Amino acid sequence: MTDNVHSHSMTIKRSVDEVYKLAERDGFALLDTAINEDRLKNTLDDDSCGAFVCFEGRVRNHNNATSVERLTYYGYEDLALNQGRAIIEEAKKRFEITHAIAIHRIGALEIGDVAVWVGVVSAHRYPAFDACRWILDTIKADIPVWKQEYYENDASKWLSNNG
Amino acid sequence: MTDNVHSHSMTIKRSVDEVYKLAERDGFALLDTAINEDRLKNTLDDDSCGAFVCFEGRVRNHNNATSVERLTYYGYEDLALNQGRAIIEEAKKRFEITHAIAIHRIGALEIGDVAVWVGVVSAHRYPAFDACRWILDTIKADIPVWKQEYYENDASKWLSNNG
Amino acid sequence: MSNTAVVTIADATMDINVLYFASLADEANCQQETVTVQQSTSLIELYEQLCQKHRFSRPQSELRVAINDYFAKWTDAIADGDSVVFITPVAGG
Amino acid sequence: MSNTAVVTIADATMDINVLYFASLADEANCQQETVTVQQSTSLIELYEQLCQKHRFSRPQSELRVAINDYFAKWTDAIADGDSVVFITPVAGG
Repeated sequence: MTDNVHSHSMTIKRSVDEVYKLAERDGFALLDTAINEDRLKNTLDDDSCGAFVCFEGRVRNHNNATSVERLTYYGYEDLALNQGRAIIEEAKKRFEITHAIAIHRIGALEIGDVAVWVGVVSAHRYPAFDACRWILDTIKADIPVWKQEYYENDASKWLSNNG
Repeated sequence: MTDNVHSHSMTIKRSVDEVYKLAERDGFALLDTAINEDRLKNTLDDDSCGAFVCFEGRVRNHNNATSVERLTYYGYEDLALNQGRAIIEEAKKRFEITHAIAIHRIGALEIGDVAVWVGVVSAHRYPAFDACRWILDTIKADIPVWKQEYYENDASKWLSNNG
Repeated sequence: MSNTAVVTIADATMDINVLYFASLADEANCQQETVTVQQSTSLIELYEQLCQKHRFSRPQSELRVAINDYFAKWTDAIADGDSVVFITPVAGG
Repeated sequence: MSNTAVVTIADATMDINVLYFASLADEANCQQETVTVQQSTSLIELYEQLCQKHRFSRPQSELRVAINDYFAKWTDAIADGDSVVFITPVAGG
């Protein structure tokens, strides 16, 4: 029943190929299947770049002291894409980087699955570290994605990054 | 002729499998062939970890304004392994991380080849970023690896990270 | 302007397409609805009206708002045909 | 201690295995050599002697030193059979 009112936010409107093309063009996309990290990394290959930094956010088997069985991410795709594009544009202004790509996955995820991937390439190492961290923080603050964790006793709850 | 006096520092004493076993056990190794990033990443898989941060240092096609054709890294293997093990131990004391692995490649590298790989997993994201950066900085400062860049006009020179 | 014209404007309405996500979708028990409101209705007034209808537990102060798939300010005006989304605290990453 | 004993100690030597890397290997034109030095020779004295032999361009102040595959202090003592490496500024990463 709750699945019904959330079905629009558990899948995306695009094909997988369209998602990777969008990620390459705008630097951000939502995806409703497993993230192919190698494909994203290859997109970032650039002979002028000495530094590649990436972050993978994976589903943990616990949150604080509670054991997590699985979780589901929900996304507002059209706003996420507009906001994500703006975040990557801003990152390229703030930091001396060549390119950056971030993808957030939505739908039902298992323990160990990658929920978010951020990769940055730059000539030198510090801007890549700084930009990767800033993009991740800004995604967590501003991208309209929500999650529900499911626990052993079958209860679930909506979580929030900002309390 | 110069190759002769450097031959001991262009190859390592261990097999590839031994290198990855050492990297898993001590968190650091030297390798004289292409780095298999997926193999290192898989070694770091841990269901309790929500964050994976990695850095890849790749051979750039330029250094400052000079066009680089290729370069060669030379390593003092036994000291590098002792020092690398100490660096990873220290990182685990300084930062709230679960595990970290770093590998430095030696020998002749082409543009785009990965020279150094550092991966860190932790429950939360900031310690993984901080530890990855600290390990990389400390490797660059303390691991006995040297490099010679070769330029278009066939000249080469010894480089240094610290002037 | 004639008095008649003023009356016409006051009576005019606009249709707003509201999408719901996360806990608001649970509480509204729907993904989306089209609501007809007075033309001068502000975003804050729109949320108040929907709060009365669906008994949302989140106060407006805890939410952000988007118009036509871009984040907006609560003071931004809305127009007939606009799509509006109230955004509860996000939880990506 | 007798005078004879003192003379014996002063005459005693030790064999140090020196490995060369990077520019020092170029200048020494070898990877490794075993040098026989007076037993009380310090690391700084050892480098000075090898500098005279090979005309190394790096002053000792720019180098680090390792004994038996661990970084050491320039004030650490060396003993017969030790392996010593002078480390020019590194360039990893």
